[in-house]
Amino acid sequence: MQLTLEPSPEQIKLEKIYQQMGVTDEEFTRIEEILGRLPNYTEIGLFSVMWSEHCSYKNSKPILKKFPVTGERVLQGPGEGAGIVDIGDNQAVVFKIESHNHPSAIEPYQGAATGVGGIIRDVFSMGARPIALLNSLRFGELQSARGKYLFEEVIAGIAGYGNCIGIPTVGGEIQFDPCYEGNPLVNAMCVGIIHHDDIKKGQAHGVGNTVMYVGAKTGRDGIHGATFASEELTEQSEEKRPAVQVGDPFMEKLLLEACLEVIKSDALVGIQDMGAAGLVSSSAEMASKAGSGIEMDLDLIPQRETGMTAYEMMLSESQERMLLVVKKGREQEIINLFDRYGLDAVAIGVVTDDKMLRLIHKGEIVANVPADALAEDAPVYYKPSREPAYYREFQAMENDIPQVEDLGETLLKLLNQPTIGSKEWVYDQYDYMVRTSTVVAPGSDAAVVRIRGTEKALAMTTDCNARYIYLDPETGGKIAVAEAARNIICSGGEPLAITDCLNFGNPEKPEIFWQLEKAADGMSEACRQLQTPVISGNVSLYNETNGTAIYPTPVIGMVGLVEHISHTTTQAFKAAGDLIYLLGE
Amino acid sequence: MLKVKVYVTLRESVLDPQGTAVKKSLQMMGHHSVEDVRIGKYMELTFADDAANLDTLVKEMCDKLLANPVIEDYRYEIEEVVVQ
Amino acid sequence: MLKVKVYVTLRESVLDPQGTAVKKSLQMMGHHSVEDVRIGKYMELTFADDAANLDTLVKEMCDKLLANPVIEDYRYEIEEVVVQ
Amino acid sequence: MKFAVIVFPGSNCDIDMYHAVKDELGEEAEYVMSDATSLEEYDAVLLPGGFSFGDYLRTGAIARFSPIMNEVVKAAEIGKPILGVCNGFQVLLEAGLLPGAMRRNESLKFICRPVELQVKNNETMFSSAYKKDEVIHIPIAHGEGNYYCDEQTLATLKANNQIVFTYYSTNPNGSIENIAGIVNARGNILGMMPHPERAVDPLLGSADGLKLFKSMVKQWRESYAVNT
Ligand SMILES: Nc1ncnc2c1ncn2[C@@H]1O[C@H](COP(=O)(O)OP(=O)(O)O)[C@@H](O)[C@H]1O
Repeated sequence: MQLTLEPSPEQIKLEKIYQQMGVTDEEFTRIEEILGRLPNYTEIGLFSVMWSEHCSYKNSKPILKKFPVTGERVLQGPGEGAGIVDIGDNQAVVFKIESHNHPSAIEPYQGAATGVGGIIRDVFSMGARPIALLNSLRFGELQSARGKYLFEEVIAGIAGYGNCIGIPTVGGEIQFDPCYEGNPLVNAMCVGIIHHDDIKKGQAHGVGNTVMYVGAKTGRDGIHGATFASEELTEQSEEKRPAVQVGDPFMEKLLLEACLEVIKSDALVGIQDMGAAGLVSSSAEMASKAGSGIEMDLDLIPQRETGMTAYEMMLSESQERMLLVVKKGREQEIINLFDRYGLDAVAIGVVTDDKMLRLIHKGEIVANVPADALAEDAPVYYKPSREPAYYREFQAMENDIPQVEDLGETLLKLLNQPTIGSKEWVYDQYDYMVRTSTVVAPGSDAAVVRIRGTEKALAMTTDCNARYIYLDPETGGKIAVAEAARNIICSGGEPLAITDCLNFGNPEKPEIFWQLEKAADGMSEACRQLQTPVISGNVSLYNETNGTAIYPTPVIGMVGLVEHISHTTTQAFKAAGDLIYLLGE
Repeated sequence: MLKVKVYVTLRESVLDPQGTAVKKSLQMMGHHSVEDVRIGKYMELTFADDAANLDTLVKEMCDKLLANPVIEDYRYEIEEVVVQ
Repeated sequence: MLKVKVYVTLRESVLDPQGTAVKKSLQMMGHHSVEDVRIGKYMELTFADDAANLDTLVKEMCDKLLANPVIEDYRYEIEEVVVQ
Repeated sequence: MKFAVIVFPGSNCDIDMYHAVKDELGEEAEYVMSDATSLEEYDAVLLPGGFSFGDYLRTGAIARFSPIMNEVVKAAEIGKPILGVCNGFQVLLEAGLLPGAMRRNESLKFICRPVELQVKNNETMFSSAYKKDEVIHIPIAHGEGNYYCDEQTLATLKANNQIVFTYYSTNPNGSIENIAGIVNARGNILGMMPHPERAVDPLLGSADGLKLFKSMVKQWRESYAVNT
């Protein structure tokens, strides 16, 4: 039971309680102006998560504008749960990458597992059948006990969730460097297949339609997770531990199958997963995108714990939940459908025409704020940018070609590096074969997954060499995209598009913002040249430990189309006597 | 011989999917009087009779390895076992 | 409210790979006085006060679902919990 | 021949089983939900891999109480072939249809990789298309495949020639006597950890699993010919 009383609106302002939630003085003033009054505790909570970098991209929006996002085949660019690219025959591929860095640093197994769970929901909430998972991981150099623990548990968490839900983990990449010791990176990518007619969007249309809640019950897990993801890790981070959620892949498997069935029903108007910032972000975004409002009665929300406040329910990041908008009068059909999967579907609200997100709790209105203000009107910051001193220094250096005395010994030394050595220990733990469509398994350039019932296949990869980007962000950004494209092409595919996860340090430091800008310039240029637009992505800033940033690590996830399965090629030498050619400069 | 019994349980507010699944299953089997099930770990550690500072030792083991303080609580009992 | 505590342990004749791994880790951490570790399950079941025949009931639950008699043993305790 | 593919909540190799039978074997297959109450119209029952009921508590422990399991028992009693793969094997053990139990892999890790198996008994209705002692390639993917039974049971398994497949060259999970798959005394229930349904097409790395399904079809044809 929560015995402490929530502070009053006046107290929030006077004692600057909003600052503890990550809201600045200017932002608070702006919220006051939007509302025309002081926000209460629940309302300031809603704003604080929705205006966090993680949800609003307030610092990275100007960067994301640089990316080319359109193309002949692009059916859905950035802005929805995941991007969609046409692959012919009325089919399309849906994919997105997402970070779960901070939760994984605190509780590596659950952090990684719920990262996988979240990205899968992003894909099936679009109406797509998830067919493959990939990841991109960064750790310290496996010297410390903590470092090894993080590494082992992250792998186990990814495996635990993906294996149980039955989506093959077919690829990924891992690098080890001291800069990730305190702040590992855990990025998960999901690829799905969809028929054009099944594409669903997360929008709340139709005044009077019913808002329904589906899936796991709400508990106090992960409250303020999105804000947490938008702060640097410090020693005090240990104290923020309640922010860690526990995943239930079994529940998600049921949810996945049920949602893919409900997508076919014409009673469904819109659907969105409750990811970061749970119920606030899903409801505010669904209303805002449709230009409507939503009113919800929080007493109707399925709850796992007693005595939860409106604030807690709205900000909870309990996993395996979805928000649906359903045609008025058709609720029972939906309830019956979910019931067959052993899941509860509960009507918790209605779509309104006043563009407000209105929350009722115990018969009282506990929040009444414009949905657009939460979802769209977060401030956008143009951060100062400065070329770091190290960059000029490096540029001025002469190229140094090392003298190799003993080639054999050098080769062995290289192979001994964890970053270069075999990753079999890792992917042996992933069920990369389930669904029996994995034609090229982990261990080659890109994974290839066939599309059943056609001659086609998809090639997919994640890539980023953060050292290159640190040394020269613009060139490094180009290299990352080009490497991904080479991996796709060498596997027999034509690159289609990319998703990206921008893992950087604190953007409030001009040198870090410069890295971000330059890397995005390089990536954009490469994407234009290769005609692989950016169709989705994610931003993870504030990856620092005690003031030191990680290397800039913009991970590229690329998907390519293999027109005919017989075009698939693998990395290994095939037979003695075959000729070896070297291509390129 | 000394025996230490360690009980590791999920913190109260932490989701216990395993317990929920078992509860549902018991109810399906007709045991409707079950109201809640929580599942944790039970460990038995054996030490030689002369193990010193056992209390401090076990506490350290729990904090560092046997329990995950992020999501779990633990308690333990130290028992002397007379070997017949 | 009635609380039943169930302890499920691997039979002595059955090798416990998890216990062995934990023992090794503890020894690697310098705890050489640990001689053996066995890992089992600890479950807490809650029943309404008026649950009848609890002893028979719990025994049946253990035999059928909570433990696997091929490799596991179990024991349980029934407690009355006074809610404040 | 008509195969039933049982779908428990949390099964995830059901699709693979279905396609192996339909597309590669060319026989009929249908999904049957775990709350269904009849298997009468099927000639064989397949219990697929996955994580039924999340594999919570113990693998297969909750699934065995599904209504369909009564029907599986009935089907077994009248001699229909029952094949449990991976989680399906675990369910059969928990249900007592096969002797023994599963423990976690010795490495405590989930292992997914192609392995070599040796056919120890090619006189069952599941293995007649293999040669005795033939070494075949079939993948595994499990965290809990470390088969255990007591000595007496092991002696019986050996005496009755119930061990059908063993791991060859390396034992990936620590199972006793390298056991990978066993049949019941009557010979119509096979449980195995490796996934024959994942080895039905050279495109996926191996087609060695197909012979297992072909053995079942052959047996069915022969008995059908005799009975009509
Ligand atoms: N680095 C990026 N590149 C391209 N698109 C991005 C990037 N980061 C975020 N986006 C897009 O912005 C939108 C909002 O992202 P996000 O808040 O992560 O979505 P969700 O709430 O579904 O997780 C998504 O459509 C996402 O694809």
